[in-house]
Amino acid sequence: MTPEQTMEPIAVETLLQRVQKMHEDGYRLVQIHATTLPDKLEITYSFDLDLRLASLRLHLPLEEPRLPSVSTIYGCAVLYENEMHDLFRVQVDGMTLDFKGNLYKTAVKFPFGSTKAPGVTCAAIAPAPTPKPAAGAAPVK
Amino acid sequence: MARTIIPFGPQHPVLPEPVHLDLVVEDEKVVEARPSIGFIHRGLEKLAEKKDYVEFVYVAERICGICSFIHGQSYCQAIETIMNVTVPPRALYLRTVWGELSRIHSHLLWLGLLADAMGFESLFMHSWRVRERVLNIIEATTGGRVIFGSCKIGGVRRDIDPAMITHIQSEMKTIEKEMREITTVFMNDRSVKSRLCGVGVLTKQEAYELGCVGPMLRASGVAQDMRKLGYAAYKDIPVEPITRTEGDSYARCAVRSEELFQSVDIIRQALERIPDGEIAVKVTGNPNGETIMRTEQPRGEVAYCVKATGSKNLQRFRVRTPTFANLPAMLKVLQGCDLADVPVLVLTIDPCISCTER
Amino acid sequence: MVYLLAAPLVGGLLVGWDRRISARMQSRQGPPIFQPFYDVFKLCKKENIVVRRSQNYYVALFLVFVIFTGGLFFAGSDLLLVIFALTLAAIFLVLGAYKASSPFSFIGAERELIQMMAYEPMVLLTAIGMYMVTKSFQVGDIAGYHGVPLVFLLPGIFLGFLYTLEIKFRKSPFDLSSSHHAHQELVRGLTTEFSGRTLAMIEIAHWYELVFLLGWVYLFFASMPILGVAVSLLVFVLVIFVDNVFARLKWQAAIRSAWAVAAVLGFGNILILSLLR
Amino acid sequence: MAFFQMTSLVMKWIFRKPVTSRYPFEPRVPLAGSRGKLVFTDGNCVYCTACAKKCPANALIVSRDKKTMEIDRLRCISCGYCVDVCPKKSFSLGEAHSSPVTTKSSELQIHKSGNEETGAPKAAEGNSTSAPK
Repeated sequence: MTPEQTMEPIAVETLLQRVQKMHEDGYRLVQIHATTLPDKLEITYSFDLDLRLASLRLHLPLEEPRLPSVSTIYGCAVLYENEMHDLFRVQVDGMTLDFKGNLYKTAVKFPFGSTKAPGVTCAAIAPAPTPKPAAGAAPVK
Repeated sequence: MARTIIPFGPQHPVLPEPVHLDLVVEDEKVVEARPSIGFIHRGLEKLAEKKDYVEFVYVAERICGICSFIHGQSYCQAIETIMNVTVPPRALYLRTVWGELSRIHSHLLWLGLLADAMGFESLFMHSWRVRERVLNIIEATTGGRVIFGSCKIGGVRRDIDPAMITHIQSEMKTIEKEMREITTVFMNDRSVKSRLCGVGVLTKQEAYELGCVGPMLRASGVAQDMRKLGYAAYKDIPVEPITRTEGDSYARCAVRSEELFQSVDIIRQALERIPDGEIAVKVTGNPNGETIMRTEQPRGEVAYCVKATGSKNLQRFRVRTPTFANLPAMLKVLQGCDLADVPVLVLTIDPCISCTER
Repeated sequence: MVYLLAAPLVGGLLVGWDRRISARMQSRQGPPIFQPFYDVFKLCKKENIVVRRSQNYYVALFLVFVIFTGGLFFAGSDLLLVIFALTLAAIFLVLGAYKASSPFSFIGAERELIQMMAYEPMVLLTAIGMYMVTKSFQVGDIAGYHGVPLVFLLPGIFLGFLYTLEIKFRKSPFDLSSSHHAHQELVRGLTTEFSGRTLAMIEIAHWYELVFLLGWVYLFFASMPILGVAVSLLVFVLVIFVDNVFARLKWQAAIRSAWAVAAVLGFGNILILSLLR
Repeated sequence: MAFFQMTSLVMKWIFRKPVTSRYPFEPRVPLAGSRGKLVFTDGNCVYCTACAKKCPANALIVSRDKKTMEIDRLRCISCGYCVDVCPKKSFSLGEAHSSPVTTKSSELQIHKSGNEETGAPKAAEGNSTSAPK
């Protein structure tokens, strides 16, 4: 249905390099998103060139996830990076426009974030993390 | 005049939805626009962990009140891709018809709002009068005026009978004629042109770099349209992206005006060639896998990243809406514009803030 | 004085018709004819929220001076004095808006000043044109003038005056300082910060202004009274029509076009008139 | 002239019948097939709670023991999913929409078994505990 969709695992260290390469090849940044897995955080960068979707994927630890910002390469990345910070507690270093956690006004700080991270009171108020897929089913039944 | 900060929003009569801009103005020239969004973050992505994947179609549709159908469609397509469901062709055609109807109603809504933003009240009313005809078709065929609720995983929930098809075809003629009257004014009237031409210019390079999508990108000369991916019935009905090269507000208005007629054409072709048969297949089991589904909304490309792990709840449901991608461009064009141009510029990206914040 | 009592009634009814006709042009039903009166009564009952108390004082002065302007005009006194009183009234409204110290009304006030600059030359040229024909600045004399209606000698001035009417009525191409339906980047510009009874006073002042300005249109046809009244009403419909076929202009375009009109139509007319004499 | 492009449209409509209606006096007639107010017919219902489990908006509260069905009108999104899933076809969607209310207290309607519809207003607290049993 969808033509080529590639997904390539990369390491955090090579991120900037790879994104720079994408930029030089003329790719457009489609989106950046994060997913909380049971043991790690999964970050996906998707790029598009002539309807071909190429994604880069890297993994971060759940505790104090840190990323270099790609906003110097793709200016529009700031919104995605701020979003990742606000919802997943990912510390993104060197954003060209840092909302400092004020992009989204959520009732719960870092709703998708790990509660394992030290500090901040959110550990007390945040809902249980969602590593177990079964957790979501609980309220229904 | 010294620098003044004009608060623009979150509740402002020009803005259809809450977004806040601090406009730093110097003698009616905007020097800088500082945005803050997030007033209506509803946590719909988080909700995916609570609702099972079948009933989540209704939540996905409610991400946006205007492009609702295409949200539902994209979500269904994503799940269908993961689960390898083959949707019956009739359902694909029906989805195309409804998708294009929602494009027409969204673009007419936008044209009206644009007219209102430049103080052209009667044009606004007339645009919405024509939109009402489209909404009536939508209500008669799906039961809802803006939230269609007619898409489901594996197909569609309602069929359109032959009598209705004839009715839509004749209505389309009237709608096309009335739309022509309105778009002529948008395209030719001098007072409208004086508000749109040369306002908020984005070059091809800038638009691409800033990650614009949809009419925004096409108005700057990049022929990009996700319908070319060939989902739904677009594999049988080819779509040529409508582009302009000026990259200003007028070009964006022109792209959307022409897309209205393109959509009418697509609907007509789809209704002529609609195959008979089932409208849905039964879907059993739970999805397991991951996909990024992209479709073309009235506002541009939407990206659905869906990841499922074999349970009935999705592990991650992420939507990148077109407005989210267009926001950086909006901030860019706001710099150095006149205060009077701000409403027009905010509207030319066709902002849908509720979508953006989900 | 008939004017003082009848003007708000006539003005309010005209505004009611305005909303009705506009609505029909926009394929809508529109509100009842008496809606402007209902609005004003409702406003009077509302709580009056003010930023500074002195802004109400300026608005009251605005109303008083608008009434005074109309009074002078219909009493047949000096046209120049009428123009000065009108300007003074407008200045009070601007001062009131400045006083409110909200960025919206502040910029609205600035735009209002620009608009005044835009229409003032044409208004003065109108008075001069009328003087050149009738040899008098007295409204009474102009109204009692028995030659050919002024409009035949002053066609340019008449058209130019219609242009200023669009600005004075705050209708579509020129509703930049304060639009009728608060759908503007400045919310409602000049009048954003006025509420309750104060806003009602502004509305009433507009009714007085409306009648007074249409009275001035009548002056162009003073020697043919029935035609004069008919044309005044026609002008009113024309203004509504223009309101419905134009987008709002920016202030640069507004002042440029208004001065161009004043220079070409107004000044040109006077020049030709003086050459003919 | 490129000005006055709107003239023909405006002039045409000034003599036509307006398309809007005098709303509160002439209510809108919904089109056939419109998804309006959810109607519950009590006859066959076995209180299996399938509808409540599936409801995307958690607008239905069914009690298997007490044999009650509550519909939270303000939560119901008229999607018709319950109509699809009900094994006994106890639900249908009316064409007219539920009428506007001014208070939240009247939003819950209780249908008890035995075909008596009490419709008694229930306190709004019921909202927070809307998760079905």
